[in-house]
Amino acid sequence: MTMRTESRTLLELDAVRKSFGGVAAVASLSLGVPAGSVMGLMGPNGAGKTTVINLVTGMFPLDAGCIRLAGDDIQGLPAHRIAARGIVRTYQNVRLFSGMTALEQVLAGCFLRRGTSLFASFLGTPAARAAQARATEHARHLLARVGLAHRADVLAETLSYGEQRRIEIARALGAAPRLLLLDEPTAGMNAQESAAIGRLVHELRDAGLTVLMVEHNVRLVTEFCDHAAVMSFGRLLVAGTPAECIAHPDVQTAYFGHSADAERIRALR
Amino acid sequence: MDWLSDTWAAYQSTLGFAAVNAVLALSTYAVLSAGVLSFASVSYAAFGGFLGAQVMLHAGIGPLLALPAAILAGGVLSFLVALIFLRLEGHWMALASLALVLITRVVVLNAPALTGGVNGLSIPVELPIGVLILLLLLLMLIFQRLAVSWYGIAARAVREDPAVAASLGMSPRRVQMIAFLISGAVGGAGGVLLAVMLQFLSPDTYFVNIAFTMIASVVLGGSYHWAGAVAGAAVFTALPVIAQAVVPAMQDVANGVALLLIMIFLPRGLIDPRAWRRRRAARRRNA
Amino acid sequence: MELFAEQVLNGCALGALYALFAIGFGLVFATLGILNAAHGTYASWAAIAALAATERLGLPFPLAVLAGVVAGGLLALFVDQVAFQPLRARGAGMLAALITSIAFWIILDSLAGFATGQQSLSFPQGSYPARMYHLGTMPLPAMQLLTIAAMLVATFGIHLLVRRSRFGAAMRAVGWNGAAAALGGVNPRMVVLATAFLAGATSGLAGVLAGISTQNVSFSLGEGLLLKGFAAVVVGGYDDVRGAAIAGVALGIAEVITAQYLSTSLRDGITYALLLGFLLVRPRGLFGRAGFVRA
Amino acid sequence: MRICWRMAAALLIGGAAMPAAHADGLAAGDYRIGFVTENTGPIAFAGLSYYHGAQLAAEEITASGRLGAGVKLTLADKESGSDPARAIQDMHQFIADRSILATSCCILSAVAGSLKPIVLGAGMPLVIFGATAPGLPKPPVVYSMTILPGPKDVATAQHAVEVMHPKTAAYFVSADNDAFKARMAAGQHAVEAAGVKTVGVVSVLSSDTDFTAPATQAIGYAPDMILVYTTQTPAEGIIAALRARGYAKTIVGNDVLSPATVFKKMGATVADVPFPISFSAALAATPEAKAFVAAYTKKFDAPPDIYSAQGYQVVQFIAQGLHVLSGKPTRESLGAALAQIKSVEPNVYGGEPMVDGQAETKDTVIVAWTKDGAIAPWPSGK
Repeated sequence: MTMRTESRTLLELDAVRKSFGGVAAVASLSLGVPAGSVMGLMGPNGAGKTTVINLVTGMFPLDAGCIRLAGDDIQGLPAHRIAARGIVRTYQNVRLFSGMTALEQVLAGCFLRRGTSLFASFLGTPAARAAQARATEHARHLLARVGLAHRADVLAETLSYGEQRRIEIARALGAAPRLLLLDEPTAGMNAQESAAIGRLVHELRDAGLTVLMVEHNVRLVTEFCDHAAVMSFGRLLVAGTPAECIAHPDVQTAYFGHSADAERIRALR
Repeated sequence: MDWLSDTWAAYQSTLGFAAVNAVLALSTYAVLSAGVLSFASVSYAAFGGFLGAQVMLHAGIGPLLALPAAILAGGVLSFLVALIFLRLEGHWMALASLALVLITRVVVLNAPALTGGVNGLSIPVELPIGVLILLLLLLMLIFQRLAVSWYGIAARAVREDPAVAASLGMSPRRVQMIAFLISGAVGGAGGVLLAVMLQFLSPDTYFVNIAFTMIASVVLGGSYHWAGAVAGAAVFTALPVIAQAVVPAMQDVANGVALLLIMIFLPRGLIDPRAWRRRRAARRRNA
Repeated sequence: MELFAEQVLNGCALGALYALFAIGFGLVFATLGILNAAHGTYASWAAIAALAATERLGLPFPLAVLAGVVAGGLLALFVDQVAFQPLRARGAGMLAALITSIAFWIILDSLAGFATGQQSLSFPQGSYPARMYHLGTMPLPAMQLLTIAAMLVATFGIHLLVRRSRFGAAMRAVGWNGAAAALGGVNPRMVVLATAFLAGATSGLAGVLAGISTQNVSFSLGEGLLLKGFAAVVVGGYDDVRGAAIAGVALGIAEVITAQYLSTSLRDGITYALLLGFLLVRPRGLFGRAGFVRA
Repeated sequence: MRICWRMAAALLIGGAAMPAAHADGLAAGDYRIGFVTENTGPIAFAGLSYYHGAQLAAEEITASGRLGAGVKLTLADKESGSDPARAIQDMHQFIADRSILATSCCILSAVAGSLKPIVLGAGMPLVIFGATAPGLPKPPVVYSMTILPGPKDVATAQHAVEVMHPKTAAYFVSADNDAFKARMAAGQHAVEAAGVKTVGVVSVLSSDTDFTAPATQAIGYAPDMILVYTTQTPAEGIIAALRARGYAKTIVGNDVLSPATVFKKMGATVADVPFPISFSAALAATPEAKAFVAAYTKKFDAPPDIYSAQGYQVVQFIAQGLHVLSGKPTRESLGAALAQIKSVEPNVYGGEPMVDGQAETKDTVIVAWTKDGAIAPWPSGK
């Protein structure tokens, strides 16, 4: 794994806080995601990882703090504007649109880069038709990229779980994001499929995309990610390289209980 | 030949009402297809209908010329309604729109200058059924264009999952606002067409009954494709006529039972693109 | 002043009918997620059943009311099992249920018309308490007092049932999420059946009392209650019994006072405008809390 | 304009054909009247009565052979549920059915308003049985057998004032029914002209069911007399509520109180409330009326009411038109023949002149229910 040197931070969370009914899901979190890298966000269940993604994408308003994308404050913007700024996500439990084929799902993802106005598209002007054809072509290309070209016209909900996850990633890529947020992209996948996702993430990074992925699996984080951050009870425990993070004693405690237990687990390996 | 012309004469008005109900159902479908259950189409129809009627009566112009005025009236009203309603959550929006239907009748009763009040309004204007059908075909073409356009894609996404749609850069509010405007324009048109079909408007013309006709047409026909609204309106209009011919003594009961059976066995309606796709997928798997 | 007091009492009694009806309507909406257009027919049929019990079987007043209430509950149970259960089993949404409820509305209204010979019937004199009590010179009709008392008992009873009992907890759990309730050891099927029965019985009570005090037992009885009960649910909130009750009574008083001091033709207009205004200012009803927003 | 010319031509032809008519008589066969029923829906209680009256008349005429040997008069009925859209479809089906010579319809003015342009366009004779909106009849196509209640209300109000000598009066009116608003205005005008002060007007709506509050309001005005100008169900409810709250002075009703079902429902509560009546089974005086009451009671197991009488007269009127025609009559010739009728014969009213397509009755009989359910002239003992 090569460590890349980053000149700048693409996403920056500054003292972000969010509570639900008095329980702090995220408590004063500060974190930076370097541009052009893959960062893994780790932590036990309920640590607040998914909440971070929800906050960044504008699904919930912040209680306090600040979120910046490439230096611009994006907090308080509605979700669709944040998407337009280049932040797109996938979901922990796959959320595809019911009734749509695989291709239609990805085409819906291409909405932001449709290249024509809604009205022109309704009228079906030659330019709008051409743009729509391009978008469809692009959607096919994205499906092919996640290895599902042959599934384009199949109702997405009839596909396997792993295939649905890949459609969701293709849909997110349709929006041509700068920052891709993946919420447990390999959940429910076998080793082979997981590895394919890892390769895809690396390809995307190499093409200039920044990726923040929530991932439980310590092994996958070390394999896929350039950076890692570990959360526990809504706070940042540690950030750094994956190896640094995993070695950190607090992480050991958070993940495996008392460090003594962790020692024993390591010994068993 | 006589038989043919007699049948046509006997059932042309049924066809006409089916077409008008289809227009009204499309108005309800327009918002439903963007994830909003709203009965406000009744109010757009009332505004468009009464305004169109007044235009025809006073300016002495035909229904085709009154149509733009009704479309505009419905559109303006739907814009105002959307401004208020889009703040409400799903269930409450449905309830609020039903309340709006109830208010519509009160307003109609208390605005005699526009509506004729309790006396109602006689509109001695005719529109050939053929023209009505042509108008419906034009409207169907418009809905087909909408469905395949980027608006249609966004509306489907917003309907299925507004949060995901937003995270893909679609503004649910904007999409639903457009849906309301379409609903209002189509509803206004439907209102004036109904006025011409009835040739007489009373405060009860645009009330709860027609709200249920609209929603039942859409759901019966299938609320996931515009063709569902048209098919549903045809079936819903024809059902009472068939019931009357087959079991005159219990026609309302028969009508209700037919409706019940269709919905229980086809809860997603007569026209259901998802079911077709599923069947196709199943066939492919078996093949 | 006495006229005002009399009219407020009239409004309370009228509103108590709206409230009783609204409680049943709201229970179904909150727990089963169904906008039930057939709900008004439960009231009509309960009144018809109570009248039949009085006239055909010669039952005394309390038993006749009970017969009507049970009839309303059983009818609701039947409609639920025929019109809604198949849709629930298939996971179809609330839209399909709205249409099957419209179907049952058409069917039951039509049959009620046949049952009453398309007439508006009334309970025979002497079959219900018709005494007039007096507070000073102010008349207090027995039926009005009875109606208000019935509403209070039903409201508190159902409120306690929903908020304090195990069954109520199960009801709320089903309303929140049917699947989750099943995991928690609640039998959703039983909860659905019991809720349907309870809702039908409450609205049935409203129907019987309305049929007696307005001297109108016909298929049109339910429709009037449906529209006003619906309004009460919107103002009061569908997930809280107390809200629906308070809103129903307030609606009754507002109607009567508007008619007395302003204008009858504006009466419904003012009621519904209040309703819409209320929705905008407080879109979750009197006791409603901020809803759970699905991300 | 074209339609008018066609009508005029038809009228001429009809007129010319008429003398020959008596000689030949109608060809044997089935003569059908399209009857748009309102046997379900909000006003079915009246709709059924109209329909029963018409049914009886058709059967009697067929059985009597009055129109000639082998001439059958039958009703083809289609239900509308008082819904204009359904009524329009029914009417188009009747018009398309060549065996149908004339039609009858409508209690609600909105339905009549929708059907009128259709029958005018098709030249299909239409006899309205219940709608009261002014200006509906338009010979030679549209006729009305509805007995308009306005003049009778005025006579009743005047009579009540003469008998009871009230100083003040209050009124109930159906605010969403223009016919009743006009009737109240006429009644109030007559009462005020007799020197009685108006102390209050209470409006109710046709769909209202609770009348305790309006009754409280009216009693609050402390009137010597209360006049009720509303549709049937509200009128019943208002009178019951007024009496229940202890109002013991004069209440004046209107013709909606006349059906026997009203007394059956209300009992002694409605006793001694005067109302005008155009037809009453109890007061049937002429042989025609007595025969009608007897036959109706036998067939339907209940006495006829004002609605049955109007339904009965619809078919009698159409038969009267057919009677002067010969051979195979057309809709146009029937319409023209109906236009010639100056007085409906036979009738159950003791006289029913036709004026510009509108049936009228001569006398106003003012009656009230007695405590034991009979209809007797009011005030009793005079």
